[in-house]
Amino acid sequence: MMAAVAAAPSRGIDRVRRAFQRFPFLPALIILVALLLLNGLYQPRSVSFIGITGLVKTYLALMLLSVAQTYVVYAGDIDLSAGAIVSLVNVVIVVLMEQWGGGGFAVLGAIGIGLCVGLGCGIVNGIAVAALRLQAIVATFATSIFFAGLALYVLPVAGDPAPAAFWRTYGGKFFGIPFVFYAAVLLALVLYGLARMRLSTQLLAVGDDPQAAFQSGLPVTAIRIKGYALCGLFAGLAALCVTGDTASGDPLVGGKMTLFSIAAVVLGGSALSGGFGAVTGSVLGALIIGLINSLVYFVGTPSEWQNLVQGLAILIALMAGVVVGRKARA
Amino acid sequence: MTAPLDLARQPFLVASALIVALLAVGEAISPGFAAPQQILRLLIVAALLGIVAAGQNLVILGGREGIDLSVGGVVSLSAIVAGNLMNGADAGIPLAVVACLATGALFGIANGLGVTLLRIPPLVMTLGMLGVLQGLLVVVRQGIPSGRAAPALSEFVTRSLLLGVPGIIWLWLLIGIVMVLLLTRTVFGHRIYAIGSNERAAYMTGVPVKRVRIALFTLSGMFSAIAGVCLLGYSGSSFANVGELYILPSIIAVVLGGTPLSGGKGGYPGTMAGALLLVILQSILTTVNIAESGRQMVFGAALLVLMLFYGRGRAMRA
Amino acid sequence: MSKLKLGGVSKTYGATVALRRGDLEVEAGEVHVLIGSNGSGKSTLCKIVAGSVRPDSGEVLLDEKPVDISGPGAARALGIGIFYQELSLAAHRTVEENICLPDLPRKAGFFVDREALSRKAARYIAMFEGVAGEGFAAEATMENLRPDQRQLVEIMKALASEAPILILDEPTSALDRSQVDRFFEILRRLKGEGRAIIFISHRMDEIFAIGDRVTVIRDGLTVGTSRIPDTNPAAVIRLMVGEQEALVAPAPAAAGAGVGAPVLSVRELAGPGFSQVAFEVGRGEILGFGGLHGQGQSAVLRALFGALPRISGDIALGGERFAPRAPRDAIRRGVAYVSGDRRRDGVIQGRPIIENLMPVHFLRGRQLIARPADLQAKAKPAVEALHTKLARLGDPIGALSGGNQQKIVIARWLIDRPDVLLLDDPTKGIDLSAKADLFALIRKLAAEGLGIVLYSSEDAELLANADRILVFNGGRVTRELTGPERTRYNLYQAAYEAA
Amino acid sequence: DTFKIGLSNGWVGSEWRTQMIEEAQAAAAAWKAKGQNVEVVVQSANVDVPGQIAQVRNFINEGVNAIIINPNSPTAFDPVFAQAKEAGILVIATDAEVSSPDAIYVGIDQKAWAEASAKWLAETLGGKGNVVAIDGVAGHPANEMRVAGYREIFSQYPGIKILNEVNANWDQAQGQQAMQNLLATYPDINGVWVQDGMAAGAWKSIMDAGKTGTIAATGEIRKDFIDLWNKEKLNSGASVNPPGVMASALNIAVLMLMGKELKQPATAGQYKNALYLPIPFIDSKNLAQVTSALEGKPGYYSYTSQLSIEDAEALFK
Ligand SMILES: Nc1ncnc2c1ncn2[C@@H]1O[C@H](COP(=O)(O)OP(=O)(O)OP(=O)(O)O)[C@@H](O)[C@H]1O
Ligand SMILES: Nc1ncnc2c1ncn2[C@@H]1O[C@H](COP(=O)(O)OP(=O)(O)OP(=O)(O)O)[C@@H](O)[C@H]1O
Ligand SMILES: [Mg+2]
Ligand SMILES: [Mg+2]
Repeated sequence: MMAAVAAAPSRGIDRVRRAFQRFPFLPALIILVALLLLNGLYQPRSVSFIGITGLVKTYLALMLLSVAQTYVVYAGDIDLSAGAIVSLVNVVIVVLMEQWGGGGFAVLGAIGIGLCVGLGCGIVNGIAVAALRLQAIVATFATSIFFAGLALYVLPVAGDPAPAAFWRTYGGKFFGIPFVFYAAVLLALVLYGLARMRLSTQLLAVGDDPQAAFQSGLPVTAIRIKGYALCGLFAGLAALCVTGDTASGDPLVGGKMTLFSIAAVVLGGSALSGGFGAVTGSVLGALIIGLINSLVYFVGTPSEWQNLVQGLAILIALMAGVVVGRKARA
Repeated sequence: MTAPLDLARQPFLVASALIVALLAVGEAISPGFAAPQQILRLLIVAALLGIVAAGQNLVILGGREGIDLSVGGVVSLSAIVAGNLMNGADAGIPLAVVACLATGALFGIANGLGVTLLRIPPLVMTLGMLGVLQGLLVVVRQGIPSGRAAPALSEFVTRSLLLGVPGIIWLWLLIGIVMVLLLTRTVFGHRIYAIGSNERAAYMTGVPVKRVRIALFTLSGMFSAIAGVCLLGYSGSSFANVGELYILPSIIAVVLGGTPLSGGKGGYPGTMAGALLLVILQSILTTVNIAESGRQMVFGAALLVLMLFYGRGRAMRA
Repeated sequence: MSKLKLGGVSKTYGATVALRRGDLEVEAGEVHVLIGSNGSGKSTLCKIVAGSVRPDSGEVLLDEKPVDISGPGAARALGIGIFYQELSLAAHRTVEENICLPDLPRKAGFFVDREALSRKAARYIAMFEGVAGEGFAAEATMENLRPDQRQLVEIMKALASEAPILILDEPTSALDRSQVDRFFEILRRLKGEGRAIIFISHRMDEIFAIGDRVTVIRDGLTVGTSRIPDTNPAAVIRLMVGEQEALVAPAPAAAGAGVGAPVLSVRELAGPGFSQVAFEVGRGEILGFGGLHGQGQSAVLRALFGALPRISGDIALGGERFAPRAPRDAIRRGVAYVSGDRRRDGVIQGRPIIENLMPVHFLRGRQLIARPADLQAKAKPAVEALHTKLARLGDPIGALSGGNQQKIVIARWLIDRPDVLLLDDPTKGIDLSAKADLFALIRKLAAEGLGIVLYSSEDAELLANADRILVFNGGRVTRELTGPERTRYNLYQAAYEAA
Repeated sequence: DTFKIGLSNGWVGSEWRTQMIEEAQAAAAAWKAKGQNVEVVVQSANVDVPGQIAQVRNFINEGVNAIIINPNSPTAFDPVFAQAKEAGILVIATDAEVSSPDAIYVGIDQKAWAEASAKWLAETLGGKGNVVAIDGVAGHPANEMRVAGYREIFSQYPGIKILNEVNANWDQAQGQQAMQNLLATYPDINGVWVQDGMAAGAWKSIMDAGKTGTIAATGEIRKDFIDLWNKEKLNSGASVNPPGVMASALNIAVLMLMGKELKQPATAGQYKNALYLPIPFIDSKNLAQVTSALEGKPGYYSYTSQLSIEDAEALFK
């Protein structure tokens, strides 16, 4: 009876709030557009077709890894081994492609095995965290050390080249459009499909309150393992992109990507506590990180200040994203 | 008597038992591993980690997904600041220690303000802060005189101070006692557990939630700063990024010590044992002559197994 | 033939015996009431049937065949639906998603069938049309709903299981009268369809309004079952409390007698959910807040305690201006606040009882050091005054039953005596004997010169204990009932008339 | 007109890298006196391989004339260097070799660098003794080349036995801890082969164990260490990987941009694209001379050397 009185003037605010609740990535989108404009202002060529192609080529891997991270974050978990999985899959496919002669079938076979390895690593994480009930942060840190060791075992030193067929495809064009754009479109479709999967809703419900989800009759352990499996699979896909962009095997290549993937997830508006977020945001978050790094250079920051300015800019973007998102939803 | 001790005791015993077991393994693999002198050296290394883990422990106890990833940056920065200020002279030590504590406190307060006033999740806030600190390191290193430790500091960390035991181990012991008293015998300690268990209820009973949490992050920064100074003494000269190694191990030490990342329960004695456990494990692996890939795999697997001893969460269906 | 039968189920948590030996027999087509004081094991029994707690021993029979309920999923498959006392909702999911969460309609195996989901949810939402309140919609997310609305969603979720056996563990504790009435209509219909329903409530009137049979649990033991027509409240209470004499409600307060100078006075108070609130509370007085659920009573109490932002108006404590910015300010000035939502606002979970008792004292006593012996000495009298059942002050608070936990939450305010005591539905989910203890104590505190404000969602409780009642409607005080005006009729009339 | 040269550095974790950039900037400024304007733009940050690829792409977008890179990977830049070449950009790698046929390498031979100090150690031990090695980051190409280098040398001395090899990730404190553990495990160590800054750490442990007189170990090139070397009279020898390599590469780049041609094309090394620079060596014989060269420098300053413009010109036709 009360609330009806005050309804009229707040309708517009209400709509904004609803938009931010439904699309948690709106703050990220705003930041991204601003960064694109600034990059274009300081270095017009960076937002040209070629510039954007380069951006996507370089950051497609981080986008995929951030997507991977998002699925575990949905359920309130985290995966500190995502980067190590990238390294492992990267060296596995490069070594296999080399051993099998580098032909078309060798490439496809190696990709298949690589994705299975990613999936397997994800399942191992899932079992450690969900079935054995170890705390996600520390358990996946332990598995990350294990996976990194395994990668080192598979390829003891960085530098094995990937077959030209592989990276020329990744870096090439078809009908005048770079391959990575096809990949990006495919990714969008896959993510659209995944968002409609029961698993996505279930992961988010688990993230909101695992005990409640369990009591509702959801197979919480299985759902969390599936989340990690999905994470491993997407980390495997990220490894394919890394391999495409770097054309070689490197047992250390993914190590630093883990923390960036977490930052991207947060920039994208997902809550690390689980239950709330969107993979779209994580994709935008990955691009934001890339654009911040190049903008810091394009505005002419002296070299010794670049790391600091990047760090500050990312911190501010993280804080702004969290605060704006919350204010807008409240 | 009071519960914090009760809760801390059990994991402490588990970790201690594991320490003894690991020492036995080490001694079996390479005779001399568990010799008193070597154990003292391991304790020095464990003390460095343990001091960082003290701050980490406090932040984690405070709940609300408390975690401090910026400890690594603070350790590095403090080692460099201390090195420059003392510049190899004993007279510079007091100033260096004060400056480092202030630096650590400053970044801790910044973390705390971000976490409380802006309500940024601690993982995010401190991850961002770590990036800032790493950038700052590059800037600070420009045009500095030197990064040498004062001789007295090096002595304190590596040479015997009392009863054949180096000063840093005494310092660690002191920190351990202070931490236990702080957590069990002070109002502040009770408040830490209260906000870690149910922040809202704490707020409704008059606990200054934000101030307590800011204080926790501040203390974490200060402990990291102390560790940074000690690390300078340990290695004799400052160099970049020394602290990065402490970020995740400090968290693992806390968890192996029986403080869950969800906060609100646990204590420091377990963390001390956890830190020592971690250092012993690493040392054993160094002395075993296998390829690095093997060492890493064994280390990762061993950590998982160790966590099974007490790091496990509650079953959904009790 | 019984639909569901429990034979000697038991459950212990460490040293706590939650359920000693639970026996229960429920038939199809009946509403079987389960009653027992706090911590007697009702919820534990329900959770065992629903598969979310693993029993230590005993058997469960469905249609007289023993079954193994291995988890909540298995229970659902066996045809058991449940309303959880503590709710089982996902805060960021929508109403319709929550209703269908246990069994999301699927399309092509992996995908959610959105249309089927909306259709399914709409059926249950429609059942509460008109009573669900402002802001309730299929697309609303849980975090934006009020507690009573969340409880309705949990009810819908339980109903959506369409299970032959329905377990309802205190489904009405946050609902207002119209919502309860609607719910009972639905229950009667389900009963007619032949469902077996287990219903738990602490409200005696509800039990007699809806129940067919009642089973009483005392200290984890089933002590008896009777047909509702063959029994009466007094008999049920006797069974609940055992050999002890049944506790009678305290005599109505002597209205206005012995009321001293105003200790708390409020003028033109306005804030989120209330406005133009004005009243005075004298020393020795118990002022009641009444009216339908959620008309601003709790918000006013929280505002007085400094726990609500953005309020305006004047508050005076003992004649001095008072503008609390945080509970800390209020506590320092001698204001105490007890919330009925103990899980959220009251209990510091996982910590020892003693730590749950002391925070207020730390603040009021300006303490820095916590000496265990000193704390014990201070805590003992407060705990004993409330007849709290506990083994040691060092035990974790989780070892106590809900009612005893609430007593601890109240006891923490008694170590340093406050001037004003704000009670925000303090007996929610507390059993009858604990309630009696509590109100005796409140009266005693009033007699010692405290000013007390009591909001209760139970009218009988309010009428029996408040010297004066302010009836809230739409965020304002619409009527004041004093002396002989304090009748159930007047209270309802004031509560239900349009604001 | 002006040559615009991009310097890409993917790791800022050590002062050596900072000095490398500073020397290169100074070298660019020196060209002005010769009447050639050289503008350097720098990207220097902690990045992973994809991040450094992004740095190169930024340079391409900006349209620089040449890129000089201290690469985080030997092979990962093949595609992006090909792209740079298409855009007419000269690419020179320094400090770590790259496999790309579209780039040349100007720097020291990391394997030869390790061989020199291993040889010193073997000779100092008189061709026999127990040796341990403390390596950098396992899997890192520069580390692996160095490991191959010392292993090859030690295998030529039948009396030298490698007891253990551990990785301390180019971290001084980890080097110190590793040495401490090794000393506890092997009481009979005669020699330690250790790289870069970890040497200071290893030596600290050796000194703490009171074994300064009985153990010979390789050293490093920072002033702090050289001072310690003098003071404690360490039995040490150090190959120099001078931070000046990037400055040398820059001088070569400018000459190539001027259209000059190398007398001997860069075809050395495993990737057949390397131009190796000389590797200075420090031992007791020239310690005094090195010490005076470092006089007045900060403690973290590394002993350096570079191709002067004249030296570089001498390499061209
Ligand atoms: N109105 C409220 N009701 C319940 N809990 C609250 C309320 N306001 C704040 N809290 C809880 O208490 C926490 C701290 O709130 P608050 O802003 O008042 O801190 P504080 O302890 O008073 O800090 P300060 O010392 O800076 O005043 C919040 O994060 C929130 O969880
Ligand atoms: N998870 C648990 N861990 C420890 N003790 C528990 C747990 N759950 C319940 N108990 C204890 O078991 C006893 C029975 O609890 P239960 O919740 O079944 O009581 P109840 O009859 O539902 O009470 P109420 O009317 O307050 O809801 C109580 O003493 C309670 O403290
Ligand atoms: Mg109950
Ligand atoms: Mg406040």
